[in-house]
Amino acid sequence: MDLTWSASEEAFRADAHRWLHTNVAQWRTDHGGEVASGDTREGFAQHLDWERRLFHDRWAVVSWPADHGGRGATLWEWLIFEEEYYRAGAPPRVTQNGIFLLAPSLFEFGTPAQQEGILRPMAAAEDLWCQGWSEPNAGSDLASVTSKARRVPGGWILDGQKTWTTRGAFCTHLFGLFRSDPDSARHRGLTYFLIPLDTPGVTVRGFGRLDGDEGFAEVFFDNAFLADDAVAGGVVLGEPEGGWAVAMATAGSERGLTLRSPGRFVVTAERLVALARDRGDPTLRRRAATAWMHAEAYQQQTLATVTTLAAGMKPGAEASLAKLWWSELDIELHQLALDLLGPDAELEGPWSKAWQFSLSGPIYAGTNEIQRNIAAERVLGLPR
Amino acid sequence: MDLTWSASEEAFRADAHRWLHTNVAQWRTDHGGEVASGDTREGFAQHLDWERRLFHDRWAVVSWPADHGGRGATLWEWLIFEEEYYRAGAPPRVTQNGIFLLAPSLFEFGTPAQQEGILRPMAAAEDLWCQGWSEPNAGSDLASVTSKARRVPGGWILDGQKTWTTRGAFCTHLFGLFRSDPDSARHRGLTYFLIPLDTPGVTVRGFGRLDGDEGFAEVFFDNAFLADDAVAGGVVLGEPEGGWAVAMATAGSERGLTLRSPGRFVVTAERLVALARDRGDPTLRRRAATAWMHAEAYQQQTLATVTTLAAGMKPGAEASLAKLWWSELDIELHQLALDLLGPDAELEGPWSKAWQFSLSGPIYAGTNEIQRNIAAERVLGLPR
Amino acid sequence: MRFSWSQDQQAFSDAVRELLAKEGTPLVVRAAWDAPPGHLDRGVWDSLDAMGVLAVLVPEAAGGLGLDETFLVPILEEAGRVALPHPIVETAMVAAPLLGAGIGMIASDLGGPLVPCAADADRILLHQGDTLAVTDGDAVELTAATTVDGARRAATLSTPRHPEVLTDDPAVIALALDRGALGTAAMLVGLGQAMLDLTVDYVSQRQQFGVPIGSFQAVKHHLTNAALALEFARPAVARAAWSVAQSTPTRARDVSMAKAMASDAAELVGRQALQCHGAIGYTVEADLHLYLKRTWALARAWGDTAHHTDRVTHALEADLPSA
Amino acid sequence: MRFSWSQDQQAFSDAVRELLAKEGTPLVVRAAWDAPPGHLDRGVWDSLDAMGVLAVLVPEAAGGLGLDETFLVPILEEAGRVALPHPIVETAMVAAPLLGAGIGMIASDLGGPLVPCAADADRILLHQGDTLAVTDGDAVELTAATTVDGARRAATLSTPRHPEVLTDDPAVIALALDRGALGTAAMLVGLGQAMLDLTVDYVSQRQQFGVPIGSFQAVKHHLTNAALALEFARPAVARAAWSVAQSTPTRARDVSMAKAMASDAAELVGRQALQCHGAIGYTVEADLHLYLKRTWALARAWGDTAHHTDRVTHALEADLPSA
Repeated sequence: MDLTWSASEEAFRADAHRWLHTNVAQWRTDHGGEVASGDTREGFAQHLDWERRLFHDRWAVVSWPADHGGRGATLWEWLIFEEEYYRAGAPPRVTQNGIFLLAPSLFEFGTPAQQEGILRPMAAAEDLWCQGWSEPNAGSDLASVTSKARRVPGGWILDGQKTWTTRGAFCTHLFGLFRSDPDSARHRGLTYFLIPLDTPGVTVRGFGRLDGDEGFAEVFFDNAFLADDAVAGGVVLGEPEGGWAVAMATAGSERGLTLRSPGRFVVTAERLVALARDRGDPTLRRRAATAWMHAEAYQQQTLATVTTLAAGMKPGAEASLAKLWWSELDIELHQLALDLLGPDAELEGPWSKAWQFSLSGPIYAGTNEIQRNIAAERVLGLPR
Repeated sequence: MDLTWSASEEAFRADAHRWLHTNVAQWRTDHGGEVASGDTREGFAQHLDWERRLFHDRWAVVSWPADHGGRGATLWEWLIFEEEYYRAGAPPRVTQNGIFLLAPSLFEFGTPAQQEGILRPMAAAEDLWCQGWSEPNAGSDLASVTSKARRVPGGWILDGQKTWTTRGAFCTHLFGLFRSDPDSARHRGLTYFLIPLDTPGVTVRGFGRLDGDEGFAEVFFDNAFLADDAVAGGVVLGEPEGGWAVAMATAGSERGLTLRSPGRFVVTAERLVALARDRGDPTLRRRAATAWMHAEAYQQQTLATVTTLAAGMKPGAEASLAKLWWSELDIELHQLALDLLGPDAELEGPWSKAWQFSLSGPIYAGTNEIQRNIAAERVLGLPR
Repeated sequence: MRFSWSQDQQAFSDAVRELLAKEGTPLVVRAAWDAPPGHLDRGVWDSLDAMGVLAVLVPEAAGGLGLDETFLVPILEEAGRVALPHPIVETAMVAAPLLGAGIGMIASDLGGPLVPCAADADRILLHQGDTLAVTDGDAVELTAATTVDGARRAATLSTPRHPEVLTDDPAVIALALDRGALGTAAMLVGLGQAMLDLTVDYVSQRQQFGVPIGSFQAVKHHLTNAALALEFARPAVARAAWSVAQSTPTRARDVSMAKAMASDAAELVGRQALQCHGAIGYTVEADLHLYLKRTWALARAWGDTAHHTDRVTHALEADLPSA
Repeated sequence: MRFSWSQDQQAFSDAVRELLAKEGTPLVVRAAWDAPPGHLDRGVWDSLDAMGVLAVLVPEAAGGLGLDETFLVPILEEAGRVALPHPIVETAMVAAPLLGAGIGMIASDLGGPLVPCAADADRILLHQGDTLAVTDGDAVELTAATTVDGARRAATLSTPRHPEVLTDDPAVIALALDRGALGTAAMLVGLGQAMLDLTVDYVSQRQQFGVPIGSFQAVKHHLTNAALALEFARPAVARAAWSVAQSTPTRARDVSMAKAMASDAAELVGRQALQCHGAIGYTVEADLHLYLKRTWALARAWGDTAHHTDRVTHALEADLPSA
C-alpha cells in the first residue's frame, strides 16, 4: 500500500494541469466563449478543433507510444491526465470510440501494418471512428447480428444495417461486426471489419438522441464493396470469423476504465457538494456527500484495478461491476443536480444535458441487466 | 367518491375504541404491565387470554356472522375495527392464521357442518390453527410438496414433513396440503387437510425464528392415521385432489388485506413522525413524512379495494401488488425506526423485534420475487 | 364511504379519453414542439372546451358545469395520458374558479418561474407579491426559455404593466396553489400510465435472445415496480381531489402527499420505461420521450417532492401532542 | 502508487484467516451467545494474541510488532468474516497504541453506550468527559444489556471509581475514535463478504422449480447488488487504513467514508442474503443470523452512517472556496 505519487508523476500532473488550463480557456475563447454539444454538427467541428490541439501537443493519447502520437504514459499517468482533464473542464472526447474502444483492440489484435496505418490518423482526429455493433434486432443480444459479409475477389460485399451508432453522421470510419459465414449462428462466423464510410453502397442517416442532438446514426450497407486495402493494413481486425473475441475485447474496454475514468465523476461530485452547500438543504447536503463518496470510491477502486493491471493481470468480468457502478453513479449525481436546481432543472443547460446523457449509461455498453447477469455468473459463479 | 363514514359506522368506531382502550390496558395490567412476545410459550398464553377477552365481548371476529361469534360487520366496519385495534396498541393476533387465513377459505369451500364445527372454537381461541404449506424442499415452489396422504377405510394415512410453521409448537390444529394422488405432479393431486396436532404419529418440534423466539415449528407425519371425523364436519376442505384451488384462495387472503390491514402501518408511521420530530434531524423528519405517506397511501388504496369488493367483485392478482407494498413499507418503517434510535437500535425491544419481523414480510406469503412475477404476468400481462 | 369515481365522473372522463385518443395523439405533442411561440394549434383545446372541460369548476350560474375537483381530476389524468401540451391545469383547474367560463386559454406563473404556453395564452394569471392578478398576454414581455420539454413552450415574464388584481386573500391564493399541484399530480399519474402501457406493449413485442424481452425476470420486476408506484399514487391523488372538493381540514397535507407521490411514481415509471425500451427509447423518433420530458418538467412544477414532503412533515408534526 | 496490500500484509492476514477458519468457527460465536457474563472462552483470542495480532500497533521497543493500520485492517476484515465475538477492535486497534503490549482483553465505551464484552474484559477504556481513562473491570458496575446480537455481550457501565486518566489530548482521543470506526468498518466488510459467500453457496445448491434458485435472474441481481456494494466499500476501507497509518490531512474524512460505506454495504448484503435464503435463513438454526445481527450492531457502533456522512459533508464543505 503506497498511495503517494512519485516525483515524475507529480511533474506529469503539473505539465498536464498547465497545458489544459491554458488551452481549454483558449479553445473556448476561440469559439466565442460558448461551445455547442459535440453531438451536433456545429459542435462536432468545434470539438474536432479541440482534438487537434490535443494531438498537436501530444495530449490526445498520452498512453500510446510516441510513434503513434502519444507519450508512452503509464496507466497511472493516464489516470492523472484524466483527472486533470475533467478538473480543467475540458470537453467530452468526440474521438472516444476510436481512441478508447477500437484502439485497445487494435493494439491487441491488429497487425503492425494496421497499427501503423490506422492509429496515428485516429489520434490526430483525421480519421473519425464510430462503432457498428447494434442492429435493429440485435441490441442487448449482440450475437444475433444479421448484417452480412461475403468474400469476393479483392474484398468483401457488405449488406445489412447498423443503428444507434454514436456520432455516426459525423464520422469517417466505422468498425463493426458482420456475419461472414452465412451458415453460422450466434457467436460463430462473425468478422470484425474496419470500414470507410465513403465506401460506395454505404449510406448514413443521422437521427436525434433523447436530448435532441443528432448523436445517433443508422448505417445502411447495400451491396457495398469493401476493398481489402480500403483501410491501411487491411479491413479485417483479427481473424476472419474470429470477430466475436475481438468485439468482446472492445466491449471490455467500453465497460471498464478506459471509457469512463473516475475523474469526471469526482469533479462533478465536488461541484454538487458546493451547490448543496449554497442551497443549504440538509438532506441535499447529505446526499451530495454520499454521492461524492460513491465517486471517490470509484476512484479508489480504480487505483486498485490499475494496480493489478500494472502488475500484468488481465481485466476480467469485474469490469461489469465497474460499469454498473459508474453508470448508476452518474445518474445519482445528476438526479441530485436536478433536485438541487429545483424548478430550473427544466431548463436546457449543462446539467439537464448531462442528466439525459446519464440515463443512457445503464443502456449502452451492454445493458445493466446483462451486466448483472455477467457479474453474477462470472464473478460470483452463480449457475447460468 | 364519498370519503365520509356513516353515522352507524362512526358509532361502531366509538364502540370499538371504547372497548379496546379499556381492555388493552386491563389486559396488560393483569399480566404485570409487560407482556411477552406471542411467539414465546409464556407470551402465547398471555395472548390467548387476550384472544378470549376479545371473543367474550364479540370483538374477535367482527366480520363473521353472529352465529359463529362475530357481529356481521361489513368490510368497512372491519377496517375501522382494525384501525382502532392498532391505534389502541392492542397486540398482534396469535390466532391470525386461523381467523384470517383458514376462515375465509372455510367460508368459501367448507361444508355447513365444517363451518358449524370449526369456526366458533377457532374464534374462541380454543382450537388454534397453524398453516402447513412449506416443506424443506417446497418453499416458494409450493406445488412441489411431497407430503403424502393415502386413503384408508375411515380416514387417511399421512406421511411427510412440514416446516416453518408459524407458532406450530403452540397450536392445536394444522391446515395443510398433502399429495393424495401418488402419481400426480405439481398442482394436481393435492388435498387440503384439517388436522388435529394430537393425532398419533404427528410430532411437532418448535425452533427459533430469526429473533430467537420459538415462532417456527417442524411438523412430522409418520404413518399418522387421520380419522375422517377427527375434525367436526370432516378433515378434507374442498374436494379431495382439489386442494390447490383452496390453497390459492388461502394464499390470496395471506397476501391481501385480511392479514395486513393498513391500520398497523399508519399507526407505526405516526409514531415515527413523532420520534423524528423529537430527534430533530431534518433528513429523518423528511423520511418519516415519506414513510407516513406510503402507509397512508396503503390505507387509501385499501379503501379503493374494499369499494370494489363491497360491490361484489372478487380480489384478483392485484393482491400481489398490495403484498409487495405492505411488506416493503414495513421494512421502510422499521429501518427508519432503527435510524432514529441510533446506537439504541441494538437493544432488544419492540422496535428491534418489529424490525426483525418486518424482514420476514418479503419472504412469507410467497416471496416478493414470486409476487413480482405474478403481478407482471397477471396484472400487466407480460409474457411468461 | 365509497372510494371510486361515480358513474357520472367516470362517464365524463371516459368521454374525454375517447376524444383525446382521437384528437390528442403524439402528433399533436410533436406539433407543439415545433410551432413558433403564439402558434400553438387549438384543435384539441377547442374540442375540450366544447365538452365543457374548461368550465367544470365554474358554477352553473356563471355558465359553467358547477362540478367539483372529483370530476376534473380524472379528466386531467386523461390529459396527462396524452401529454397534452395545452395549459389545461392552469386554465381549468386554477383560473376557471377565479375567472369564470369562456376565459380562453390561461397561462400562469403560479406553478413556477417558467410559464408554460405563455405566448399562446389569451391571458396570464400572476402571483404578484401577495396578490393574484391577471393580465393580457401582450401586457407582459416574454422571453422564450429553452427547456427539456419543447411542448411545454415555457417563457419567463417581465413585470407586467397594469395587471388587474383579483384577490389578496391568502386563503384564495393557497387554494389556487393547491389546485395547481393537485391538477399536476393528476397529469403525472396519467403520464406514468401512458409510459407504462407503452412499455408493456414494447417489451411484449421486442425479441432478444429468441424471446420477448418482457419474459425476462429483470424486465418483469422493473415494470412491476413501476406499476406498484402508480397503483399507490393514484388513490392519493383521488383522495386529494375529494379533500379539495370538500375543503377538508387536511386539504393542504393531502394535496402535497398527492403531488409528492405522483411525481415520484411518474419519475420512477419513466426511468423503468426508458431502461426497458433500451436504445430504441433513447431517441426522439420514439414517442416515449414526449411523455418522459413532460414528466421531468411537471415533477418539479408546482413544488417538487422535497417541497411537498416538507409540507406534509409540518402538517403531521402540527397534529402531534408536544414532546 | 500501489493500491494493494503488500506481500507481508497479505501473508499476515492469510495466516490469521487460516487460524480463524480452524478456531473461529460459528460454534465459537454460538458459544459466545450462551456463555454467562465473564465467561467468554478465550481459546481463539489467545491464539490471536500468540500470533501478535493484538500488538500489531505497539512499537517494537514496547514489545509489539511495530506495524501500522495497513497491517491490522486486513486482519480485522478476517475477524469480521468469522463474526469474532471478542473485542478485537477495542483491544488491538484502539487500546494497544495507548496501553502497549500484553494488555489482555480490553473493552471500551468509545464506540457507544453499549460496551461489548464488558464483563469479560481485563480492563475497560473509557471516554470520561474530555479524557481517555482506563479502569479495572471490577471497578465499574455493569448492567448486562439484552441486544439483538447475543455474541456482542454488551453491558452499560456505571461511573467508575478512580479511573486512571491516560490523556486529555483531543488529538489522541480523535485518533482513538477514528481507529475504532476504521476497525469496525473492516469488520463490516468481512461480515458482508461472509454473508455473500454463504448465500452464493446456498443459492447454488437450493433447488426450487427444478433448478437452483441462483439461476433466477432476480436472485442473480440481488447478489450482484450485494457484491457491488462490497467491491466499492473495500477500497474505501483500505484507503482509510493508509490515511490513518500516514496521518494524512484527510484522515477523518476518509475514516468516515470508510465507515459509512462499509456499514451500508454490509447492511445491504445482509438484506439480500436473508431474502435469498428465504425461510431457511430466517431461523436461529442457520448460521446466517450470527453475521446478520453483528452487522446491525456494528453498523451503528462507532457512529452510524448519518453521523459519518455529516462528518464527510463538513470536511468537504470546509475545503470549498466560500460561496
